[in-house]
Amino acid sequence: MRVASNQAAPPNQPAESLSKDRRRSPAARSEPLAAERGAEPPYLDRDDRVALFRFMVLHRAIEERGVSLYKQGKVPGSFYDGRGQEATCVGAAFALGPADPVCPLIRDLGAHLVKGTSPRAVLAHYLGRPGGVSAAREGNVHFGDATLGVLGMVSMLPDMMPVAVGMAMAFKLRREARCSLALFGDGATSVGDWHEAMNFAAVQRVPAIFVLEHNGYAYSTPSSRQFVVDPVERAAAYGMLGVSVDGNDVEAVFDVVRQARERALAGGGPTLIAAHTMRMHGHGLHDDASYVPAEQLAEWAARDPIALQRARLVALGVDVETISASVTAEVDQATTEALAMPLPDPATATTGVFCDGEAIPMGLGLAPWSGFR
Amino acid sequence: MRVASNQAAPPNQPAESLSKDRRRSPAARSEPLAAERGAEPPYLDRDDRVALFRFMVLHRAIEERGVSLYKQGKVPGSFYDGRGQEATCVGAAFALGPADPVCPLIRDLGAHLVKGTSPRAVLAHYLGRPGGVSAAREGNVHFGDATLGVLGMVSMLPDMMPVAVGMAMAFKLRREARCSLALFGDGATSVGDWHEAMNFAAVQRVPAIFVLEHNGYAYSTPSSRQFVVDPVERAAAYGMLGVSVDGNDVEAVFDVVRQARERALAGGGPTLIAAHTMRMHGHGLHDDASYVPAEQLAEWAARDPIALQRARLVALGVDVETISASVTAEVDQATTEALAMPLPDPATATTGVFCDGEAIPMGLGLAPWSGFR
Amino acid sequence: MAQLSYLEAISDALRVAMGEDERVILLGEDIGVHGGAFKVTDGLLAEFGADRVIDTPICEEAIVGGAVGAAIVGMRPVCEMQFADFVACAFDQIVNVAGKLHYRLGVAVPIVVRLPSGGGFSGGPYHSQNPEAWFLHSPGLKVLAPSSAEDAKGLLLAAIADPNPVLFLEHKNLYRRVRGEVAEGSYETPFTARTVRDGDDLVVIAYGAMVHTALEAIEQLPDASIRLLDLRSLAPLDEDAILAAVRDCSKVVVVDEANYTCAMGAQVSSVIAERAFEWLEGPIVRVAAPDVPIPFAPALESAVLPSVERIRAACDELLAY
Amino acid sequence: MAQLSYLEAISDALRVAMGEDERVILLGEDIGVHGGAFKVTDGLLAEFGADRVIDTPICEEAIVGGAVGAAIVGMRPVCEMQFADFVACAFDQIVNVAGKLHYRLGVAVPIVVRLPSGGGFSGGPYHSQNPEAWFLHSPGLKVLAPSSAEDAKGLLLAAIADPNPVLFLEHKNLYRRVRGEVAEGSYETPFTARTVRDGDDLVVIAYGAMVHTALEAIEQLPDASIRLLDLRSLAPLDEDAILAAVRDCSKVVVVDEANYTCAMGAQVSSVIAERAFEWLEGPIVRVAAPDVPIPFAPALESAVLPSVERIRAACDELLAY
Ligand SMILES: Cc1ncc(C[n+]2csc(CCOP(=O)(O)OP(=O)(O)O)c2C)c(N)n1
Ligand SMILES: Cc1ncc(C[n+]2csc(CCOP(=O)(O)OP(=O)(O)O)c2C)c(N)n1
Ligand SMILES: [Mg+2]
Ligand SMILES: [Mg+2]
Repeated sequence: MRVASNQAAPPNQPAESLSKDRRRSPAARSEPLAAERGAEPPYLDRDDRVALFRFMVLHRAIEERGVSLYKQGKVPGSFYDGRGQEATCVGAAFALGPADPVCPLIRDLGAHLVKGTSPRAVLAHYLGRPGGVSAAREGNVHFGDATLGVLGMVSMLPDMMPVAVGMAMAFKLRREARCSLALFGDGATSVGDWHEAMNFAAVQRVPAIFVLEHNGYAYSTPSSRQFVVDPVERAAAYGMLGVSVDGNDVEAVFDVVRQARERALAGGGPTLIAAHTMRMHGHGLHDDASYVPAEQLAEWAARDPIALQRARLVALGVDVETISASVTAEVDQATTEALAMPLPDPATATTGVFCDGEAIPMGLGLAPWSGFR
Repeated sequence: MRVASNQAAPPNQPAESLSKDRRRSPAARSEPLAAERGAEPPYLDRDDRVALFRFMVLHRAIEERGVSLYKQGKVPGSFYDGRGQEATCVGAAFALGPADPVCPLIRDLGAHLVKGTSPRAVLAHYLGRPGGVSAAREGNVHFGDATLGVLGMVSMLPDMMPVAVGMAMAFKLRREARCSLALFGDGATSVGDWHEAMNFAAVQRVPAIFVLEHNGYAYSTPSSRQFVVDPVERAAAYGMLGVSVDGNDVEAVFDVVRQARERALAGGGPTLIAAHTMRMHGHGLHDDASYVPAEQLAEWAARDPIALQRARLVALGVDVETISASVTAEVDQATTEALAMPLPDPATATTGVFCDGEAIPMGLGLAPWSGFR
Repeated sequence: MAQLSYLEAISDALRVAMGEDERVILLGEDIGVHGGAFKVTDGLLAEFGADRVIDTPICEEAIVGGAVGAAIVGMRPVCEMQFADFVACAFDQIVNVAGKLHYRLGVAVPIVVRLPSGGGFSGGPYHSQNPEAWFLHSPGLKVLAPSSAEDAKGLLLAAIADPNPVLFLEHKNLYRRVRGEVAEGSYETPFTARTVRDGDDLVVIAYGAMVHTALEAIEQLPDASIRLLDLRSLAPLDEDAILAAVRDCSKVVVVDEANYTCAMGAQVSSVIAERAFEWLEGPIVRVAAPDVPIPFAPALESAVLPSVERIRAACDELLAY
Repeated sequence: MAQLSYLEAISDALRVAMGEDERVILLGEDIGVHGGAFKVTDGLLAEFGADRVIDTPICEEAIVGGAVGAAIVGMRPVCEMQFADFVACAFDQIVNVAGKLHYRLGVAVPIVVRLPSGGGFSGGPYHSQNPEAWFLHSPGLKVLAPSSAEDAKGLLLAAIADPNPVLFLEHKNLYRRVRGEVAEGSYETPFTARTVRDGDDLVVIAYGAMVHTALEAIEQLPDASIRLLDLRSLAPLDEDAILAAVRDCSKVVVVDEANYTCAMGAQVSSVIAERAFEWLEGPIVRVAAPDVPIPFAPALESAVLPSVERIRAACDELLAY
């Protein structure tokens, strides 16, 4: 798949022709994979489709609870949510095997949930309780349960991309059938680390999946001031497949990630997937997002990812109300438990800067997709 | 020229189609500009063609002198040269106007010379004399005479790219008819700063020219381990024109840079030019470059940039021997003068960390091309 | 004179500088339409236009590198890091390009990099850092850290006028908490220390938000005559003022909000230990954050950040020495 | 036991670690076929294969970030920066990712970043830096700086075995200049200071190349009983050894090749000034490079780097105090 460098060509042949060839090779084209949608997606059984719905509902319900706890003054710091983007993180994580680590970003609570993080742990984390995921050292979306294969994000965007590449590199050299997945926003694509990670991943042909959550804004900055060309176009120029998908269609996202995973495990290298979606809230709770045109929000509201999946399930005769009610009950219960947890002991503030014992590698997470059963 | 972000499109339209359009727009294609070569290049008169030759010969002669001074133990530190790449830096700088700053890299002595840096100043710099360009604070290729519009490089690759973008941004916002030019190697294209600079330049549509000296190696690392696809292909994905050129043909390089400059000054934004060439020596004098296949060097030796231009001039009846002899005499004289310069006074070692007076902006350089007369 | 918050004083400095000097431009993420994450640049886009208030992509290296380029062709760029923490992403351009160009090649780099820094509001490990020591250890950079609204404006104006790269630490926890009389129009505050409160039993040396924490601590010790020195400028460091204070007081507490090891406080302490040893009548006591990332939960964060109690206890103990 | 150069000892440590532990991999620019800019990894590609000796593109952030990723899924990556100076380009991954993951999320990051550092051979501003203080000021990182071949090997082996991120400063100017008896096979040197030479009139505290410079200086003062303490490990810092030396000697010279402000020497001095004040019988004298980029020309460079003469003069003066 690698194109010979210009050194391999006669010196008077410009590289142009080589890269032209590259353009025509299948792996270099940027086009959507054929997404098998419709009533009977071949890879998703009825339970899977219900599970995708339930994870999205749970994602939203936990964040809504977080918002109300925040407004009650119970959540310290700031608060960010992923409203409107639930399908991307849930669909992507659902395609991962138990041993595939995921690096979520600020809008990706669903990925944590799919991997097995409990609502109680998430809420306890928001509330700054040591019983949460980060022992109260971290807040809002900066967390991840490594014992479940979730690597919590670092604020600096997109620092987890090189890290995901390194994980995938290790899998490749140990010949393990695993891949890593990193999620990130359109804004993150302008940062140097993004480029270094993409290029290094392509050169090393590692089993990594990059999911670009293209919601058209980086905080207040619209795409037009972030880049001229959709970043998915860069994939071909790195020598990897670039794919665009409707980020609000959880089954479509699942399917492109599933295919990217198959390709990765078969030695086909990394894939860049651009999931087009919309951030329906402000950047954080402090941001009223008045810079977003109301019509744009209205258009996207009509394409709500949860409503879309709900409609599919209703058509299949699933009792979606019962699912939603069970989510509410679960979140209520988790909230009660999280609020009951003790606050951190100030004496612990300085412990654990270094690891004293063995370095324990990341653990395995849940993999609820029926394809792994 | 900017493509609308996906926000401008109906939300259910994937960005793919937008970027497909982009692909077809002329500015996004990567193809060589029609290089007007042959006996009568329309933009270069006979004197210009002689000047291009002479600068290349001078570049090589100074570096050869540097090597022999180094071997005599007179040049401290390490020594790098640009043998085989003279056409790229000379041709590129020759297309610049007096007010266009250039940011050369380690193989680009010719760019300094075109801008007006004297051989004596260069040799004094190599020799660590305060009469050289950097007051003996810098060595080997890390220099540049800002009073002539040359910004000396920083080791960290390619740190001067964002800087060149910033210069161009200033020119644009002050509505000055100027552009900046940054040179860098193929290895530098893997660094985060490269990406940030390219993307920022495209978004801001600044009058900058990026010249990629594609010699197929980054130190010992061949292109195949640096990237999968020729980096010129990335230009389109940033939304700028990408052009490949024979980097050993000084007139061809001149011409693509001349066109890129016209485009930049006309508001057409930045251009990425990949000049294919070959590093004929090791990375530095300490490197025997045994990792480079001998046949490859032989092939490129047959396409020596100086020999190519010399043949053109001979066909035009130019007395090239006299030119070469005059260069030798000039370098001899410069060497004598440089060696006679005093060594630095240790008492000056700690002065000038900060600027005490007015910050003087970069100066104007020479612009020997007849097009500026 | 107007009563302005620390944040308003910074905005005012930017407005005054832009109004006076066409060469002043602003670069940063979300600083235009949105007016910046903290609203420091609010209104400046409308007033000065998109050519001079430039919303960038997320690319800290290119923001600083771009500013360097604009500066060396005659502009006076002021960059905003959205949080000081992100300056780690612009580190190379600051340290290796901006800081070294003048010494190496005589090229002046008049840029300012604004760093909303510091903790105290559950920002967690990535929104609470005090990165000044990294830059103090890097030659060719000036580093300022105002504690009052008046100094914030005057130091920022002086930073913009300075022909060198200046890192300007604006403490987020002072933005709205601190107010003061601020002169209208243009004025420059010198890069020297300021005696906040006089005294001769002991001197507390601090800067930024810690000046306020220290003041509170000192006020709880009315029986002692405690001087408070606000460094204001960390590079250049006003060693004369420090040494004079030690000569007068003989006992010193040095306070840092930053992590302990190799912090500004370590440098101040070492200068005193070398050059004012004879005047010392007790150990040079340091109060700083321990070497841990700043934790999120309020109970943990306040266990880590230097508090009124810790500073008071340090003074108390040293006074009794 | 074999006589190895400092450089050979480092190579040997890598070979031993790779031979013993399959998880050890190397990442860096030109470390494979070429064996590294300084030939430290020469022969390792042939011995261990391209899967474990990985030639990367030029991408310091991705090298360190990639190492972090590999580490947290069970590998033991050792990264090489081609020169320590380029670590500024990997700064964010080291400081914000590697250094903070364990505290924040309990994720151990067993990586080593090798930093060929220091000046003394006309490398100029970008090939002579000593960047350790930046990382000492950043929580969660260990920082080692051996001065002898024996310690270079033992500390590197210990660093690779350590479950935390370790920055390993190997001084380029010692690579071929220093040789010593080095045990074969595996051994680990503890992260503590080492008394190079005993004495009780004065203690010189140094690390890395400065240990040799200091030793030369001390040898020119045969009448005084001067102790030389080699820190070896800068983080963790062996404060007990420092305090014990001050207690025994009462006079201290702290030497740094790095730039003066906020250097390791500042920290050591501040620890002593706070915790060993009663034992001090004179100012804590520092010898360091001034706050300038390291210039290229030999006459300028040697005016800036701490020299035998400066250290000797500092000792002389302090002994007479
Ligand atoms: C390197 C870096 N610079 C600045 C920031 C501050 N910041 C946090 S989120 C954000 C916008 C991110 O936009 P995008 O990547 O599109 O993600 P989204 O919020 O849209 O999901 C910015 C600028 C950061 N996190 N990292
Ligand atoms: C950020 C950074 N990392 C490492 C180096 C060390 N280094 C100096 S030149 C070089 C290879 C450069 O290759 P390329 O960009 O292709 O330029 P060429 O030497 O071929 O002209 C390397 C790795 C550097 N200068 N900068
Ligand atoms: Mg976004
Ligand atoms: Mg090259």
